[in-house]
Amino acid sequence: MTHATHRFTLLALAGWVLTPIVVLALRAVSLSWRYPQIMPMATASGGAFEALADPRLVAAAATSFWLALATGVLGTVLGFVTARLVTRASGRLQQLTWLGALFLVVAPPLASGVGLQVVMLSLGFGGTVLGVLLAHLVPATGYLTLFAAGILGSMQSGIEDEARTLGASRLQVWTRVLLPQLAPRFAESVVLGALISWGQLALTLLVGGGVVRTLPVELLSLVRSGNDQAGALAALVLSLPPLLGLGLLVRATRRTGAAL
Amino acid sequence: MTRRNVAPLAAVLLIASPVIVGVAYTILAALGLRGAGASELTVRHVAAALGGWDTWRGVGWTLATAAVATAVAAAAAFTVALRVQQSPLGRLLAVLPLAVPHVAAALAALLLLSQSGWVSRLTHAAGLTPTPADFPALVYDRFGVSLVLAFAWKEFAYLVLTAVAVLGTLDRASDEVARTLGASARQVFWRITWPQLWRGTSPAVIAAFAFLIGQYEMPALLAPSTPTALPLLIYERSVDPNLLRRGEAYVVALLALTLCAGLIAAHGIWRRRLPGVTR
Amino acid sequence: MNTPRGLVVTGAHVSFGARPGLHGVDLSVARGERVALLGPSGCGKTSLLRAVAGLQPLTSGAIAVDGTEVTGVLPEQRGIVYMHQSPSLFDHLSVIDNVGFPLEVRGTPRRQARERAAALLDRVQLARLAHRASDTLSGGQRHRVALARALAANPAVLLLDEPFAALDPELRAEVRETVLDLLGTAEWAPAVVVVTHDVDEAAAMAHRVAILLDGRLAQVASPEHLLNAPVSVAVARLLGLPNVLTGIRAADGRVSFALDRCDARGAVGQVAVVVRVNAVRFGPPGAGTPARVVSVQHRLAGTIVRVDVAGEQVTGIPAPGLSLAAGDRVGVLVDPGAVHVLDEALGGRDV
Amino acid sequence: MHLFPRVGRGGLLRAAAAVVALALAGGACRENPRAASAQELAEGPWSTLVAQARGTTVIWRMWRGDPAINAYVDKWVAPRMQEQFGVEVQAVDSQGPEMVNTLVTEREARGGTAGTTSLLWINGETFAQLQQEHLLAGPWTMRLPNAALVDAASPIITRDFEQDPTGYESPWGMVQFALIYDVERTPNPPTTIPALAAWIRAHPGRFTHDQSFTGLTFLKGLMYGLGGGVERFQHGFDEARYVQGRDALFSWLQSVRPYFWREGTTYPPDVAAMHRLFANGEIDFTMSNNQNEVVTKVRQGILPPTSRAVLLDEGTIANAHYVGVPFNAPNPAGAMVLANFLLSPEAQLEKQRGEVWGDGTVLNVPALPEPWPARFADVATDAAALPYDVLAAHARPEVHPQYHTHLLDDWRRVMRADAR
Repeated sequence: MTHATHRFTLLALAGWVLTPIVVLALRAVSLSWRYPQIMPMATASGGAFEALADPRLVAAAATSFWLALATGVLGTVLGFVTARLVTRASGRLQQLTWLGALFLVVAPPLASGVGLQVVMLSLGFGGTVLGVLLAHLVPATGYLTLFAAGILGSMQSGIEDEARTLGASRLQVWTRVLLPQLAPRFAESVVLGALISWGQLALTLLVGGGVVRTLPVELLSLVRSGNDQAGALAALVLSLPPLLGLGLLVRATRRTGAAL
Repeated sequence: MTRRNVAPLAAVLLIASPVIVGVAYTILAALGLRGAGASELTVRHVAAALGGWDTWRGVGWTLATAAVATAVAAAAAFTVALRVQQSPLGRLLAVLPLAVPHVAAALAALLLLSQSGWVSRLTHAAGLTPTPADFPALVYDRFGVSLVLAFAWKEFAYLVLTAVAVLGTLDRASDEVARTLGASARQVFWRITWPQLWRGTSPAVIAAFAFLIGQYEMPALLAPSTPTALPLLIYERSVDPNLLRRGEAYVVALLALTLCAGLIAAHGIWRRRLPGVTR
Repeated sequence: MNTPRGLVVTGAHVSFGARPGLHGVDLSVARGERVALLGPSGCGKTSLLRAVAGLQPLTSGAIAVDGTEVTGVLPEQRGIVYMHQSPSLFDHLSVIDNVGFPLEVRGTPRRQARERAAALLDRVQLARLAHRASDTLSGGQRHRVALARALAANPAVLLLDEPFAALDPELRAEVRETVLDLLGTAEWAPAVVVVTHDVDEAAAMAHRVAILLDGRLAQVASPEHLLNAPVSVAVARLLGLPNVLTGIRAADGRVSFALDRCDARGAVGQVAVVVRVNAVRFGPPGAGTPARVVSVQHRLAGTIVRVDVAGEQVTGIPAPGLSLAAGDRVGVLVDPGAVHVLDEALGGRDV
Repeated sequence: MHLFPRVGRGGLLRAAAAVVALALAGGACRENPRAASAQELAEGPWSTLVAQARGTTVIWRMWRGDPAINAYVDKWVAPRMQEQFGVEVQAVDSQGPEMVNTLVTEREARGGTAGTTSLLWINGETFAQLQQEHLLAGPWTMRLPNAALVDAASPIITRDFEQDPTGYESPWGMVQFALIYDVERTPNPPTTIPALAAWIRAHPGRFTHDQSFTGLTFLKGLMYGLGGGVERFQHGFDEARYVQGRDALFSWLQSVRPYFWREGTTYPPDVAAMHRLFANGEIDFTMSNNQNEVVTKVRQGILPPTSRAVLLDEGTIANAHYVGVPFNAPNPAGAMVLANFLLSPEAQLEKQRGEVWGDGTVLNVPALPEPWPARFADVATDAAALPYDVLAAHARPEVHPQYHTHLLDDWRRVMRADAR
């Protein structure tokens, strides 16, 4: 590929990806921005950014953050354990599991969420952060099981045996060989799980019953109320933490995503 | 069942149990045994929901928009992935939309593509569209243009991520061998690279497609009132002021679940018949 | 003059960055001829092959196939097939479609391509696996499929890059037989270049062996000639010849070395003497130069004995019926006709 | 190698089965909802109840679609409740129909044990559904000390969609439907239904209504006007009268629909979308269930400063909103203290101020002790606000919720589904 087409590709890509983000950013800093103005007529002063310091929004951000972190960590543990268990099972069960895991990831939240709501309520977790966490774990574990299966499948199969014959105990194989080898993959897995939780809306609303407030829930409130300036601002804030996570992921793009 | 299957099966069931229970509840509610307005076993909801023209129209419309959006996203993602593989800047740009939540992406689409949106303002400034009404309807429109674009924008990033990962695992040597066996660069792409890229990414493409069928926030902000998108239909029925009709929501929800499960199963079967696919 | 059939490489230069490249390689391989390319790792063997195949540009020089200049021609239009170390089968295609691939990309209708592919598979005794997925084959089977596929392209030139390196010895011999069998069939008769680092394999497969050292062809000759008369110590060492000894040439042109002396005109001073192993014979002490046995190895081809002669180690074979052990004293006799003198001093290399 | 070899054998399977069984069994026994605790509390002295509420948290489900309302609740009500009664107020988002589903699910899963929320903002058809499913606790409202201050003479307050709220929901505000226009774009807005039709025809593509609650209220108001006045629809649901009114409405809609925005092929999803279209000049009218929303939305910069409200001479629908306590409220005492506080003159006055919310009071203002009547009279009216007497003259009550239910269903089936 020539230099020129490469530059053209990057430019087109930047246009496609960045235009919506730029428009959100313009809206976020404009007090009013009506047709046919191309640029906002009045940019928001400090007052408009007070919305960011709104204790509700701050609390929602904290809830979102802890939920995402917990989903990432627990989803990673569950995903790797399940993948490990299942790779030892028979081919047919394996295949069913992969299809099932894929289904958990994509099942319409509006449809599966109703059931999750009943389950969480009967366990006494309705309207609690714990209940929402368990609900987020369902799609996250599905996805991370697929991810973990991809990782474990591509690992050298002989490495455990070799480590054993070199004198490592079963525990040492884990602590000194497998876990250190997997550590970067765990980090990626946690980020992926956190991303899944971070963007959840329907499951949060159904299981959290409106009581558990996360950033997407607050954002939906703002957009539904027609307050686009605050909505756009919240949307950008909502996008920042995942960006940091993505930075980590992109470094290892070649492995990530191979799960699916 | 063999002994080695017990532990894995139990683990899988445990993780899937909320969804299994959820589906069980949904079936009971669809049959009038659970949920608001529930009284006795009845097929009334099933008949009403499945006998309704608007349900099937919504199914068709949702499948069509999701399919077009997935196709657009996949085509763009493959093109970009093939070209930015080696460019860290390109890869970072391409995955940015992953960080933007669906509601935010829908809001951006609204700000950008509505008849008084930013693009319309640009064409106005260029003297092409004197009033908002002269700009084509891309939001709340029958063809779901803004919805398709917003869907595609979000899924694009996910598919680039997957495609770059798959391309990284491909054996470059086989491209060269194919060249010396007489294939032109174009033939190498269509006969060697593309089939392998497609089989590596097809589960992700199908997952994106199935996911879009159930996505609620974006149609809620961008879709037209008719045909009514499947998730909106579920929501609308589930909050119907007539309690006796809420059971229909569960029927439509089951329909959506079945569509997703069917897609995944069909894909699984298709994939098993491919040469060289072990799982 | 007739245009030469086969491959002609003239003055090939390839440079890549900091590493040494190829410097003016000339090589011609006739149709039906097999040339083995032998050299230490990193000497540019693979680069030469890739450049010939068109997968890597030549800095200067020319490549001709069957008399037609192909320098700068796209790889798919050169009539040259390049086979990779590990057979790069297309795992998304079945075995038969792999073999039919070269025909299909040339526009042969699918049915015809399959018929031809089936015939080729039959020749490599894999007809029964035609519809298997290629990633379910064993290593040896993959090689044979790759070969059938290469031949389906009906190439004028076939380049094999360490084709059997990944196979275990037993399979290696079997696959090599298949390859020789197929290549020996006049119908295709491509010019073949085989890259290898195994001297025995080169000798077994090739009509001629080309030695590539530091980006230059040091010697191109038949295996026999090469083993008898390497042009330099470096070539002798590359070939793994065990008896490269120090000699001194006197003013009268007589060269004396640890075992014997011989006549070879040239400059006075240090020279290197190469003696073939089977020209060195160990008898009972008394006859020939006295030596002490260092080690004894029993091989398929016979017993090999290493002795110490005045501080230099020499390898040879015991006289018939003589059983030797380390520490035994022996006498060394040399066939004077098998002594080859090189006009260069032996480096101070450890033996 | 097994990571957790012992857990896997049967234990997990049993656990999974237990979860399934538990979840399904949860709703199996369907007992009568436990309405007792709010009711019991209502029998004791108020001071006991206030003491019981101290140090508790009340989770209040409400519509949170308006930043002005959110600010009133979060920044004015909540701190005062904390300060005066030691009750923490947490307002959470949930619209009426969703509350019904949540409560039904809670009952199915947990029976009569404590649910998640203690107070609900409801009215009209949600109240009807909650009563139908026996999801409200009561009666308790007559025990609120401030209940005596409510305007008992107003039919709009004492009847919620023709239902008697007595004891099961406590009023806390009153609103009236109004159209919103831009005085610069439309100096002479239509003020009757025929004039509106003429205006729509004269300005193709500049009018529409949304397909959610506000749009339906607009349609109901039209139905009263076109069907011979609200009186014909009062006193319970009557199928024949409904059909007559609906047909009159639909034929009117059919005649103007081709001149609607996008020729009536699609409708904005909600009132927020209406405001967006209006602010950007895509349409010339938006609407609101609250006559004062124009004031607050202009202040928030969502609507242009030249936006004004207008009523139709045929009358516009006014209704009161209420708070109720669910059958499974974990904290009924706190909820009742909050309901009582919402009825206090200071809370009602603050709420009525245009710059705060502009929500109408439900109190009988002239009967309030001094200085309250004067203070209510002093509430500065914004230039964009409609005078009280004009509002009162145009106010029409809500009718039986079945009209609402039927009209929504028929509108979706006939008018929305089939463009032209």
